[in-house]
Amino acid sequence: MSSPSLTRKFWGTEFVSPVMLASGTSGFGEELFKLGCLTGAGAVVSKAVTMKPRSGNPPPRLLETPFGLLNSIGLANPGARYVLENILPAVSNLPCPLVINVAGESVQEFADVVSVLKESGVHIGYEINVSCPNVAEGGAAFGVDPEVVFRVSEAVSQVADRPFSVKLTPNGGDMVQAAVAAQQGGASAVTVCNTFLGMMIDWKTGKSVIKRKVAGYTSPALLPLVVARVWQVSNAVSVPVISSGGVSCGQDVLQLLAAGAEMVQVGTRLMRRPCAAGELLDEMKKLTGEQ
Amino acid sequence: MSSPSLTRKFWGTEFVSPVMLASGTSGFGEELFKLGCLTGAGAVVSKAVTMKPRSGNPPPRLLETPFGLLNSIGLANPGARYVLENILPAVSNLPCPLVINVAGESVQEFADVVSVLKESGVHIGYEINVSCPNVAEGGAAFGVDPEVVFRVSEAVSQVADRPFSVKLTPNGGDMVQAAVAAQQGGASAVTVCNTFLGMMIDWKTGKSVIKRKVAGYTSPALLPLVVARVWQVSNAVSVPVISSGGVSCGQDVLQLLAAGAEMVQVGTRLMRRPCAAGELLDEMKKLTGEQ
Amino acid sequence: MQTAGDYVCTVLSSRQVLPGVFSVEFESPEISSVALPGQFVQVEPSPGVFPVTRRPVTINRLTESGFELLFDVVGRGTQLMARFLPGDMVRVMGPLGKGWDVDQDKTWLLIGGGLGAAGFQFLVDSVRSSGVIIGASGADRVIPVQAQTVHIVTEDGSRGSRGLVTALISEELLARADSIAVCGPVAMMEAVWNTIPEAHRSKVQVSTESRMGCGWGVCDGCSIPVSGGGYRKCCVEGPVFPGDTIDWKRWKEAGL
Amino acid sequence: MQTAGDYVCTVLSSRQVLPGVFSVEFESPEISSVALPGQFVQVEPSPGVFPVTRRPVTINRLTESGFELLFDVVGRGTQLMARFLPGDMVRVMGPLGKGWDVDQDKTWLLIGGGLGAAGFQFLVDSVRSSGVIIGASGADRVIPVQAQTVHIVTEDGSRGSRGLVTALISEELLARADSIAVCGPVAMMEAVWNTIPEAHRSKVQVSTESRMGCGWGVCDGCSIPVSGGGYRKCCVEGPVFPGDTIDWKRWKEAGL
Ligand SMILES: Cc1cc2nc3c(=O)[nH]c(=O)nc-3n(C[C@H](O)[C@H](O)[C@H](O)COP(=O)(O)OP(=O)(O)OC[C@H]3O[C@@H](n4cnc5c(N)ncnc54)[C@H](O)[C@@H]3O)c2cc1C
Ligand SMILES: Cc1cc2nc3c(=O)[nH]c(=O)nc-3n(C[C@H](O)[C@H](O)[C@H](O)COP(=O)(O)OP(=O)(O)OC[C@H]3O[C@@H](n4cnc5c(N)ncnc54)[C@H](O)[C@@H]3O)c2cc1C
Ligand SMILES: Cc1cc2nc3c(=O)[nH]c(=O)nc-3n(C[C@H](O)[C@H](O)[C@H](O)COP(=O)(O)O)c2cc1C
Ligand SMILES: Cc1cc2nc3c(=O)[nH]c(=O)nc-3n(C[C@H](O)[C@H](O)[C@H](O)COP(=O)(O)O)c2cc1C
Ligand code: FES
Ligand code: FES
Repeated sequence: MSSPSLTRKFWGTEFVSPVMLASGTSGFGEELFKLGCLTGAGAVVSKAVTMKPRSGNPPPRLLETPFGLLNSIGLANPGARYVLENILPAVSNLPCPLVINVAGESVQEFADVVSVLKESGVHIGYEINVSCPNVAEGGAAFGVDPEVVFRVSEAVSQVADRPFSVKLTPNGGDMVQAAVAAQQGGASAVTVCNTFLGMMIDWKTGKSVIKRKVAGYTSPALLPLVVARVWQVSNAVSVPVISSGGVSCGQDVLQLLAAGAEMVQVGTRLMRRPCAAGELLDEMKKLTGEQ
Repeated sequence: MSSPSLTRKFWGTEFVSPVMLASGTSGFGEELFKLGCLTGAGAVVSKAVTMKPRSGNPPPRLLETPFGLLNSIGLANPGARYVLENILPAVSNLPCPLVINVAGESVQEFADVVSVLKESGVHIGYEINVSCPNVAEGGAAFGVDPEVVFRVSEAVSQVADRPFSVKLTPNGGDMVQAAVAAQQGGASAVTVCNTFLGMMIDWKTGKSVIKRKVAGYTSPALLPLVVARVWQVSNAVSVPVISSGGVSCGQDVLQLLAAGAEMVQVGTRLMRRPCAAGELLDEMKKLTGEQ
Repeated sequence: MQTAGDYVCTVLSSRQVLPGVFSVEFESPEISSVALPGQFVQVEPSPGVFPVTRRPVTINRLTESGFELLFDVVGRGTQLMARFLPGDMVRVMGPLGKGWDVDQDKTWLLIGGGLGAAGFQFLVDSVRSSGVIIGASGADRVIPVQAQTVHIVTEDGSRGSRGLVTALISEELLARADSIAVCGPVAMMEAVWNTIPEAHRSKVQVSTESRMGCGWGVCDGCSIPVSGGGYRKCCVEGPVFPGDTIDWKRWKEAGL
Repeated sequence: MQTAGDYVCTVLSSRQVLPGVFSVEFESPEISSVALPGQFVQVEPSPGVFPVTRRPVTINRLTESGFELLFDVVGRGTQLMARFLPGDMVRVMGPLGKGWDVDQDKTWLLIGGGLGAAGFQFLVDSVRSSGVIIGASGADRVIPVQAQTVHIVTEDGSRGSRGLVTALISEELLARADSIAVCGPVAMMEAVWNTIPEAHRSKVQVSTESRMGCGWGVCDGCSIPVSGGGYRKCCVEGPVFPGDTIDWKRWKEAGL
């Protein structure tokens, strides 16, 4: 295999690198832009946007484990209309494309959020987060049932004027079938994948420090899990695969590209290194000899 | 919560500790016994036994990643009859109970292996490994379909003269439902859980070093994933839960007990520390103040 | 106004000031030239990838060419930080957050409990202060603060008077202050808040702590429950808030 | 006969013998008193939990109070091991595996390629040898072996003759030996095997390498493909095997 080119055209847009900043780990890009940390970033994926404002889960929302991080943010966000009117105008000058991560509690909510946000010209597309609980239909995550994934994807594709990716969940169900369903529903990409369900208990009290008990777990040690899932999904769908999870160095990005990812997200690493996008790109260039 | 007692009666047998040595990481116990490493071990779980001898997967079968280990052993074993006639007699003097891990390619094979092995009085029970591919019905792992888990569990319970645990898979499907199905089928425990599907690709060649491409991934960093699954499953079944995965220190064992596990397996840690059972027990005693 | 940056700073000195409490001085004209009292920095406790987040520490005071941190060793991150040696290069992001709402024309009363007083020196050095009350469990936990008037109170009476900080809060002290800075464990801060009569509460500012992912406002991990419902981000909307912003009940329930 | 044990051994010395090749001596009467040539040890390269497996290294020779390892720095584990300092306490399990089938009445010819010759000293010190052939890419990769007759060959001709080890294998050398020890990369060992005429092949023993989980026979990870199908465990049935045991074709396909 020859060295993969690091710039690319994706969803009709030029990307300076395959590295995308993962949803929930870089806000809407503004803070990192001001810190000078968007150099080398292919794109920013916003935190999740829902129809109504959500204040999020009770604290503590984060819990570090020896080798990773548990998060229970609870989709805290000011709601689609506020995002449209107040946030998107403020980030229209980002030096890289913006993708909006969309969450909902019903199939309809995803479509509704997209309908509101499409009034803005700032973002290039959407990432549909089907890992959240399907409150309208019993509470299991949308993403575990391919049939529901298809319906979400179809509902979004009916209203979306821009490309969208469906961000799958690794927590139950068959991710390959869910990816195929997303594609059939009209998705322009799939993101593999959201956080793995995790938990930490204080053995002395027998209790989870995080109020919701289970949370989303991320760790650089999860890379092999993500590589396997990217490889399986990219062999099953024809739309591009965006990887999400496990990246902590340039070699990890190259490995995910080799596994079949077209774009590679980095999230938790940004907590240590807000300028990770540029660092990863430099590391990759060194490894591949690209200038 | 008061400090958990560390000795226990499980399946009618006295265990000096809740620590079991996980299947595939301690053979049939003989080597570790000779090394003096069974001190502190509650029980040994044997490597997988199938009906016919299996030579296993082509090498390399192991691949270390920066933070874990991929294994693709392929159930290498000399077959149930050889185990019955040559191995079990040789390990009748182990200082701790032995549980036999059973694998198969069809529902019938699990029952057949148990039927053969029950002629021996050496082991105290079985662990039924439903993570292997159901070759007779399309190749997906038995464990991803609760209906199939029920059938395996039922088939084993019809022939087994000893208690058995069903070892669930975290790779797809709904583990809680699978656990409930195992219990309904007659399982005396469930083991949570087998290895997570993982993969590592050499970005320069674009290839997986392991011939089967995907493999079983283990890492101490997976502990929060196992804690979450143990907690979920133990809240859903009444049979005891045996945890498997992520243990690297005494505190991890205490955390899994607090999450609802009755017994706690340790596997990969034995590659660094063959005497881990005793070390973990000492660490736990220090933490809980138990003598 | 974004003045923070991510810098590789040289450790100039490191010493144990109390049992388990370390003072580490970093060289960083970039950070010290823009830092304000009450702001904090995010320190990388180790090279490599673990732990996956940094550690937030308040700037205790400015020094000739940089700033000093004062921290307690409580877990893995601070254990690693206690091993920093002069000459080490450490990645530090800062200054971060909204510090004390400082107005040079005002007179401050500072009330600190335990490590909450780490950070007071910078404030004392920047404003006029009428007094500093420092509470601790015992003599070996009294954070050193250089100020004109320092009142020390320890739970075991091993230094200063015996008791809790609240015992030293008097109408006279409160009346002499235009602003009141409170920092310490949640329970201590709530007790102080409850001890201060309504009439003086509008002067109170409290410095909060929360588990942080980033420290620069992007992850929404560091929420502090506020009066009237909802949350504020400790890292960018705080760590210092007007006392009446805090929903003490929900914050105590939250735990850390 | 289980003679292995898991010991915390003190590092007695550590030095670079060739660029990137280190010699480390451990104190361990327990291991050295029972070790046989061709056996190996499993070394913990670091404290803590990562990497999750140990590193297998052949015993190069016995020393007064322990044994010496000779290893090449190829990746993370050996990088850590290259930093061992005298006085360090390191966990070492050994001796492990089946070494050379040694009979003191026999005369040995040793053929080593690259780091394959690390381990030869112990054999040379234990048996009568008629010659040692050492091949390497260049002078800076020639493993030092003290023996009566050492033939050196390098690919670039920078030391000894120019070429591959196979060029030095002569009917005369083969005829003088009762046993032939071969160790090196798979391709080198296969070439040597193919060069040796049928008549001498029954004398050949080869020392194999495989990725190991445990090193003590429990994980089935270290399989070497053998003639007639199936596998043997490198760690307990090897690492030394009679040459005709190996299925060279399947072994080469396997890669490491
Ligand atoms: C804005 C701010 C300023 C601070 N200033 C100081 C200071 O000047 N001096 C000082 O000694 N301490 C200060 N702290 C607390 C300090 O951050 C923690 O003691 C430290 O993070 C503990 O890390 P650890 O790895 O040693 O402990 P562990 O308990 O092992 O940490 C586990 C995780 O919990 C987090 N955590 C644990 N305790 C706290 C805490 N009290 N606040 C926030 N996160 C925590 C850690 O950052 C880490 O992510 C401050 C905290 C905040 C939020
Ligand atoms: C029985 C035996 C004896 C050995 N004796 C010596 C010796 O005397 N001198 C010497 O220099 N080397 C010897 N080796 C090879 C040595 O074990 C490897 O070079 C070492 O494990 C590399 O580790 P690393 O972390 O530096 O490399 P990495 O490539 O980062 O290791 C990644 C993983 O692959 C494994 N691995 C990589 N290369 C090998 C290999 N060649 N054989 C087995 N596992 C490998 C590592 O153990 C680790 O698990 C021996 C191997 C075996 C099996
Ligand atoms: C603090 C935090 C908040 C997150 N919020 C969201 C979110 O709002 N929507 C979403 O789809 N994923 C969210 N994620 C998941 C990340 O986008 C990403 O998929 C995950 O962190 C895996 O990548 P990593 O291993 O690089 O962190 C969040 C992750 C973290 C750590
Ligand atoms: C080398 C290796 C071989 C294994 N073989 C088996 C097996 O034969 N049957 C089985 O049920 N699990 C097998 N497992 C899984 C372990 O029993 C255990 O569930 C897993 O390693 C998780 O525990 P750990 O994190 O402590 O390693 C194997 C694991 C490893 C590392
Ligand atoms: S710590 Fe990330 S937003 Fe405050
Ligand atoms: S390395 Fe485990 S059996 Fe050989």
